[in-house]
Amino acid sequence: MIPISWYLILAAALFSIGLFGVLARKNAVAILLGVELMLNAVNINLVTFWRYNAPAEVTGQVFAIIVFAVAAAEVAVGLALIISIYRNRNTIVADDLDLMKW
Amino acid sequence: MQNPWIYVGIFVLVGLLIPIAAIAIAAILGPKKPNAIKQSTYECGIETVGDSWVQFKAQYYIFGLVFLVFDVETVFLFPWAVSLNSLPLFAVFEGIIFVLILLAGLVYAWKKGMLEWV
Amino acid sequence: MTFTQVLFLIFAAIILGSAFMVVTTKKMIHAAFWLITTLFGVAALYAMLNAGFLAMVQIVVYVGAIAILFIFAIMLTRKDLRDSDTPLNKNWGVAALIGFLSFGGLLTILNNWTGLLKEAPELSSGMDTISDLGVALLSPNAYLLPFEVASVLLLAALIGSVYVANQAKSE
Amino acid sequence: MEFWKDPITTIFDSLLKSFTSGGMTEDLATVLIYLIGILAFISFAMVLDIFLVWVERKVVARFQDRLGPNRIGPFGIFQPFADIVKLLIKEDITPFGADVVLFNLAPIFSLMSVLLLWAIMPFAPKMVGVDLNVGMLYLVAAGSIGTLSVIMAGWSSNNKYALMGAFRTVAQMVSYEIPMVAALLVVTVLAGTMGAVGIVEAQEAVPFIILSPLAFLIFLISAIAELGRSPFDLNEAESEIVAGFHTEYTGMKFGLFYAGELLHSFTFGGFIALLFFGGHRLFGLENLGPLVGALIFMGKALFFYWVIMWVKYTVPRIRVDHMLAFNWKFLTPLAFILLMVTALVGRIFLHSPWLAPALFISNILIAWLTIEYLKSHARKERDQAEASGSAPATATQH
Repeated sequence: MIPISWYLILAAALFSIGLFGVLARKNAVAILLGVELMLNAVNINLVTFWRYNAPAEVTGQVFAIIVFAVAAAEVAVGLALIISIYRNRNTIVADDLDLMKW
Repeated sequence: MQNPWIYVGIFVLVGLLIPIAAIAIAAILGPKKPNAIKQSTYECGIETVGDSWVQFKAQYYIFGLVFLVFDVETVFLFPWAVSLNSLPLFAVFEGIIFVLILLAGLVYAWKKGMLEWV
Repeated sequence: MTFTQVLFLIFAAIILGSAFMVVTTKKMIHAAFWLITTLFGVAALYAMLNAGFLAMVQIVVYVGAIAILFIFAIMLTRKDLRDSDTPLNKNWGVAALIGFLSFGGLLTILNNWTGLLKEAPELSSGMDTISDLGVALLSPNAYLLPFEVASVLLLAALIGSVYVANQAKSE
Repeated sequence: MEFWKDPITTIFDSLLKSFTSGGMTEDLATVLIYLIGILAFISFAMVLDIFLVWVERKVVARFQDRLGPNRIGPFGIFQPFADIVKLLIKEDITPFGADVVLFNLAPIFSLMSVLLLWAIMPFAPKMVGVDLNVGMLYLVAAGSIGTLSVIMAGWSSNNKYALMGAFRTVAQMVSYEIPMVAALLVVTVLAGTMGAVGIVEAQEAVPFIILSPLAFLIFLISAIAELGRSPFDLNEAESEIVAGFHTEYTGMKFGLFYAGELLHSFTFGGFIALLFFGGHRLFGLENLGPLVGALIFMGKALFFYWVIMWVKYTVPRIRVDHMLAFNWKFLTPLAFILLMVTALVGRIFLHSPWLAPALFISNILIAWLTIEYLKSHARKERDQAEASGSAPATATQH
């Protein structure tokens, strides 16, 4: 059988890769892809703890479903903003979006 | 073998294997004589101009957006639908409120004219 | 090595490998397809954890909707970043360092935790997770409020993004 | 005769016995038997697919007042085998600039997304691959893999028409997925379970077509749209965008798309039979044994396959704006209203003998109100058009 640590280490690695993507990618859409990876890592943790600690209750699954809803909302608004910016400024390189920079 | 997903996993494997086998047999049996004309992109016989990077309507994105929100909604509704008969009548109204709130979003997009294909 | 352990390692390799490709590949559309591979791997993990409902939700919501939306957005914005450019910004070294530090930090925290080698308890047979989930989502002393708030959140996301996209269209 | 009552379990047990007696562990033996069973099952599906090609060509010929294939074998029944030989020995062309890996994966995924549906099809009690308790979500998930394959094919072909066709198809498939899922939710509410076997069992007394005829109509329309068959065949509108997302595909890869489409139609016929027409039941005939039940099920699936074909070859293609407006402004609100009413009525009349009549009447009521609303709406639109002096607009549905 698989000890819980395997899942947790996998989730930690996935989270770190996602974090790297968020910080290092130029393309704004790619940054959102990194955020998706991080959210998935969180969800793996939630489901793992549900399965290993309290499979009789559904708390972990409810949390995971709420995370799905949040991820969907984040993607919808985030991509709409990116498309809007692209239409107005004709770029999606995150570094070039510095209108608010002083 | 209490996990039914093992069966599904094997199904996915075999389901991948059979089309791959079909393509592989075709690749072995078929002739291979490529030339430039044959491999050019088929666009009604007219010379292809540029690559296939054409600009798309933002409209596709709007439909994708509305779809995404409703898709997530149905995910919430499936547990509701399964457990409906073992819950008090009150639960039905909770689900109805849930649906109505989202239909309000659809009405908003409709009134804003975002569902028109222009 | 038991059968399930080998299976886990295969899925873990798929998830981590494709996640690495997501953050490093040049072509954006490939990044999206690598993300889809990652998502399938995570769905397989959920199935291994006996959370079949979540595995299906993962595929329906992530692969069926979120990934499709990503591909639409990439198609709409790709005139900008040609694929020949480097996909990473100039601070990628620092970013990699932070990534390693976060992984190391998480491992340290895990290392100090005692419950690491815990094994999964047996599931009681005859358990219907979906029905329980529905009851939990709908009873007022459990998760009724998050359930309704989720619909408000989705409504807000829909209105907000439709509004923003509408601005973009009228430009 | 144990075999006639439960053929699958009998075969499984005898195989398991002979495998484990050879010194194999039980888990490994089970996996091996699954593998053998699934191989046989999918091979059966593919052979059925070949037969479906013949049915399709024969039926379309009759619709168009032709004879159809009639040279090879009696009634041309061996024609599809000749087609397969042709597809196998044709040259496989990959266009310049194509993304080779995705280009090859797309047809594979397209066929796999259809084959996956067969895992949960209950042909008869105890003749089902696996009884998942998330069956209906599994159906939707397999559909999203199909959507993915369309995007892959369109993008990797490096062809403008293929890409446009893929985008149209995807917009259509995702749009019509919403009313389809709502219809599935109605069925789930009625059955109280998501599993395919449970849904068939719940139709013991009354099939769901009587409890919710509107859900059946919504499911049928959105299934046709999901399949991309006429009148929703904008994805391969050959007069506009050559052949849509599979323009660049040749030989066996094209064959896989084609086979996937036909098998998909048949599979949806099967799902209509199991969701709304009681699966393997036919006036008590199913009591003769599971094999008879499976035959009845296949017959029903074939009938609905024929209905889908009938629609395809009778109704002309609709315009893309009408297609999307019909879905978002008519079908989706209607489906969700139906869901709310069904949940309410079904819960109030739970365990009462009035359940079936109440549900049926509420469905009729919703249908009647919808038609009245559409009538008044169309009248208003005509009046407006006449008042503005232009030619009377055609009555479009909104």
